[in-house]
Amino acid sequence: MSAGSRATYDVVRVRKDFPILSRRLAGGDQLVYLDSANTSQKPQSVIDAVSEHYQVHNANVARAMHQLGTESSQAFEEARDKVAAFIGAPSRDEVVFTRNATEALNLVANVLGLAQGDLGVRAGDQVVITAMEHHSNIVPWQLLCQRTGATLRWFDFDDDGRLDLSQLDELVTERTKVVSLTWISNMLGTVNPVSQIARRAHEVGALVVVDASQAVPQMPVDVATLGADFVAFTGHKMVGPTGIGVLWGRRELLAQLPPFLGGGEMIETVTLERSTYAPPPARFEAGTPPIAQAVGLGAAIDYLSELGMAAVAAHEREVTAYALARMREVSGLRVLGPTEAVDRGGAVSFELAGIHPHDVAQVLDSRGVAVRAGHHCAKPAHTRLGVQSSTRASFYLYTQPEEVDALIDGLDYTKRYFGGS
Amino acid sequence: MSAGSRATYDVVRVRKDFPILSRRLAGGDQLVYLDSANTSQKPQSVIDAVSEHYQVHNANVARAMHQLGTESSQAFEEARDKVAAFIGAPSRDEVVFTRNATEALNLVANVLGLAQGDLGVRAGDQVVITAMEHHSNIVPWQLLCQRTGATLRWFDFDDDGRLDLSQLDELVTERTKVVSLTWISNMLGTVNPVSQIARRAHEVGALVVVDASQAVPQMPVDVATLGADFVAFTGHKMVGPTGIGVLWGRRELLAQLPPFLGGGEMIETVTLERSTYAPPPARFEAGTPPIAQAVGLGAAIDYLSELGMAAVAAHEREVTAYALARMREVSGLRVLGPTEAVDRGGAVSFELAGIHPHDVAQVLDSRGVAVRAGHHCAKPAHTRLGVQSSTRASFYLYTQPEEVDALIDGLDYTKRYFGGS
Amino acid sequence: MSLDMLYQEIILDHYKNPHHRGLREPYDAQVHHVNPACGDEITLRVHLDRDTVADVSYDAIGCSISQASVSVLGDLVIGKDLDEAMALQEEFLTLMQGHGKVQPDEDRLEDAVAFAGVARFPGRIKCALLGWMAWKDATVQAVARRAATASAAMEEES
Amino acid sequence: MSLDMLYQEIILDHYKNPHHRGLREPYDAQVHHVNPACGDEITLRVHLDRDTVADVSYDAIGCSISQASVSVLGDLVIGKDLDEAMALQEEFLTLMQGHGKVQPDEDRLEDAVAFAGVARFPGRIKCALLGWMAWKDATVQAVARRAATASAAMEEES
Ligand SMILES: Cc1ncc(COP(=O)(O)O)c(C=O)c1O
Ligand SMILES: Cc1ncc(COP(=O)(O)O)c(C=O)c1O
Repeated sequence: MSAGSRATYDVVRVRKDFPILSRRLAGGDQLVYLDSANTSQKPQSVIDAVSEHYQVHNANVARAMHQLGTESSQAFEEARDKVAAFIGAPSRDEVVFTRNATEALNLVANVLGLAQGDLGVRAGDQVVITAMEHHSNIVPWQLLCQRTGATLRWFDFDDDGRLDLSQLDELVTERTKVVSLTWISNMLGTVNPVSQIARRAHEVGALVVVDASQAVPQMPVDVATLGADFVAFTGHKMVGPTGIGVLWGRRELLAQLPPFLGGGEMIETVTLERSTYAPPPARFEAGTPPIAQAVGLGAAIDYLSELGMAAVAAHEREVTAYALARMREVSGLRVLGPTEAVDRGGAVSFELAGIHPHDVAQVLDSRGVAVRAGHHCAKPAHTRLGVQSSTRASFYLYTQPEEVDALIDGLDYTKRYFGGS
Repeated sequence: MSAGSRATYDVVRVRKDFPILSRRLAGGDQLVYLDSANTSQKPQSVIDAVSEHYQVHNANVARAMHQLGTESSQAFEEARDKVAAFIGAPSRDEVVFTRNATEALNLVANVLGLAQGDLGVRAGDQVVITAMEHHSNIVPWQLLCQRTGATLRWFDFDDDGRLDLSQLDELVTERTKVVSLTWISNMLGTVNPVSQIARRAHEVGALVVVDASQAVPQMPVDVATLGADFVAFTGHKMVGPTGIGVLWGRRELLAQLPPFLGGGEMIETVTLERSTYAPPPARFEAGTPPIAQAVGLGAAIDYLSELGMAAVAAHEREVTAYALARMREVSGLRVLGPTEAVDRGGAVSFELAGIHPHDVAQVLDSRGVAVRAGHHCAKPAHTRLGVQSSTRASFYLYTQPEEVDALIDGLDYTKRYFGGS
Repeated sequence: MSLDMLYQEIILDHYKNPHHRGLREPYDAQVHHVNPACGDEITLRVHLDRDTVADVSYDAIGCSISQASVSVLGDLVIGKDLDEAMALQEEFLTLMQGHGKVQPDEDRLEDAVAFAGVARFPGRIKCALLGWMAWKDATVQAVARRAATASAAMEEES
Repeated sequence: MSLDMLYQEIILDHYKNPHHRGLREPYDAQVHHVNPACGDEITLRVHLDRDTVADVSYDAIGCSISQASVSVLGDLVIGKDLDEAMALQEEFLTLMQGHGKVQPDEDRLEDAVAFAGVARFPGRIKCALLGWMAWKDATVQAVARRAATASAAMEEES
């Protein structure tokens, strides 16, 4: 982190924007929220944007022609502009609002299964994922394969949580129709070399889907140069509301794909015999969209943009490096994933010898330290590492080093609590 | 409306709960919001419930074991309890949260298309809808029929907007697999005899899906006695947030149906080779759900319950009767749908001779009166009546007779505006 | 915003007495466009004579704005050079998407300047553009078809 | 809420020295249950001898609460009459779902009363119930299987 950006990034000031961070828990403990990879906290500006929308502008979009309807539609479409600009989308029409990242990934898998012609996934085709995917980037492809007769294959990863790229040419072949992978693992923290994999995929004519659920919140993203054809992410992990996610897709691909869900907004004309469909993004947004949530996501993007994503990424790197260093001091602690803050996001999963993650999390919680215990929706990654579950601490733009200290103190206490009796 | 309930229903007091209703529009006009069938306004208590959730309790659900996670999960599941109680669901596990009614209807159509065995819709089967459906209850069934080779059929309706039940035995036959119909039409306002149609459907072994998007907001609902197998509705039309809808389904049916979307939360266990799925409702709720929106919907249900749905329905009937009476005074105005407030909801669509609905709505809007112009996502119903589009005024629990007067004055002005030059 | 800013006298005149209405022969391309928000529809034909827009004819259902707009379009482009007509379409599009901040050139757009106020009513911009987008679509198709016929003819000759 | 309310001494003892662990023969039914939230797993076998719970054996991975809970379960139901064991399962379920407001009967639930505090930690209730739900499932299957065998035998005789 350069001295320049350090000077401008003031985490103490940032924390004041998040009302929940000053909350006292049972017993008067100060909240130490280290579960941001699960969901992020929300700044007051996002909360206010949602409230204000309901209080002043609320109306349905697109179909309402009155003043409130116009205001609401503008606010909703402005949010689409903000998302497009934030991720460097060449066109606003490439931004589809969904419920969450999960729906975005299912949307792609479904329409590829339904597509006629070259884009369609069919029996004999192959879909390639990785062993470190979130369930939301595994199950949709399993369902697609079951429904079409395609075959699912996957990249393995090594003990440090790095993808085994020696398999690249052998896994991604002429038979590959889709390669779908996470940019940053929510369990291991690994940042994957998306562009390199995308290059190979495109060589063999496969489409590339990127699960950017952990990436878009943490670092500057430019979909135009990433090499992906589709990118999915979710509002609630990037200081935005729940109930909204995004699918970005290349315009010419979206234009060729059939609809996913049917209903209001996604049609051109409807008769009882047959319907025709609107162009993207409307084609993929059936029914009343998450309007107030889009407005909230727009406010979240404003917030992130004001901090600057480069500064957010630098802060994340710095906190993660500090946490990894301090974790090395804890005997019996084994980090699952890269142990250095290089090509690494701000989620650190670990084992504590002889103590089940539930019990670790419970003892930490009794001290106000909120972490996650379990498989973090990445059971295959745990299986690969031979562990049944783990504890995960994850950091974000409001995390301070003192909170990492509280975690380490809590881990020491946990060992005493279970070891001592 | 009985004198008793009139005494307890104080619309002036109710209006104070909705901040937007005191808003001034361009030119200083008072807002006259007659577009509630499109989306309803929100009381402060709902807006506050959402804000407070983000400010104090925000965390992901189910998978978080810390204090915030516990609070958030409890708030989310309490919302499910509230929905179940509000609609008389025999079990909370029958309540599935979706993005909106549209997704709920698509969910049913999709899983019936995917189901093995008796429940599955296959080539040669028939699906029956009505000619007055919202596009969201037409297109999902068209897509299902295209994908499976089943055939779509529909009930016609008469010039008064009443379903032609003489077709019942001929339309709903042994070949019928699903009957899906709206309870209250969002365009015509007709209340359909759901139980009678459901009885016939069940005689022939068909499933019954009810689109209750306009019904649940307007009247007491008891799914246990309705006769339906699935019921869909949407939060934003019942003073709740956008971004959330509900699918209710009979427990034994949901338990037999395959998943719709795949991902986090809906699984039991995942390996890269195969996954098994959680029981309902989780099986149908992939990914991070609309948490804050569920909390908001719970607050909306509290609000409606406090008013009492019988009182809400009585108020709706009274305002609609008054509006229909006053509309009869307007020469050149033709109501599309039942002209008496009998078996009728609070949406009144109409034509004004020689003036296009866009122009009617525009002139009304210039006076602060917000109505909808177009086909209201019910193009086939317009086609059936030989009109290309219409103007719709729709009322809700905060509508006062004075607002109907403002509408009528606005219509007179509209005629002068376009007729006078 | 006042209603009269939207419903200029010129617009109401065209609405009440639309020009060029009714589908006519001959034509090189016909399109059908719909405004999905409201269901307004137009069927529009374009006939080209070399590089000149020889005729535009249409059948449409819609509001005052969409009806008047296609009437004005006909007045403006019929008889014009193809490039010039396309340029006018561009100008009209820019005007509509200008949030009311674009100053229209009355010498070029003629009666179409009356639509300047529509740009301030976002709900109505699609109404004003319905006919113009249909015209552009039909014209592009007509030009493409002519090119295809020409190259087929050349191949036959060779 | 204090940690010690959750981690009662009895619970930690059972966790460190679990009873009845390891899968044993003979058995009438075996089930595999998973807590999807965390991935904790149990394989559990039930052996019935007429109307008595003759044995409960298991193999499980999980946290202190889930491990201790199945250990306590074994102590409580092995050797008991089937109906009585089922009633105890009901009582334990009621205790867990009682939001900490149910007063457990120590004479009946014995060591299982130590789990009363778990009911106040909603995130851990599923941990405490994992083994008990597996046991109920296995027992119901064992009874059903016995009934099926009996009726098959009767058919053969008749
Ligand atoms: C009768 C009816 N069905 C379905 C819908 C769809 O609701 P949503 O857009 O919230 O999915 C609506 C409202 O638009 C409706 O009025
Ligand atoms: C890498 C990754 N992919 C997908 C998801 C799914 O996001 P959501 O639950 O919002 O759909 C998550 C978060 O849970 C994630 O971390």
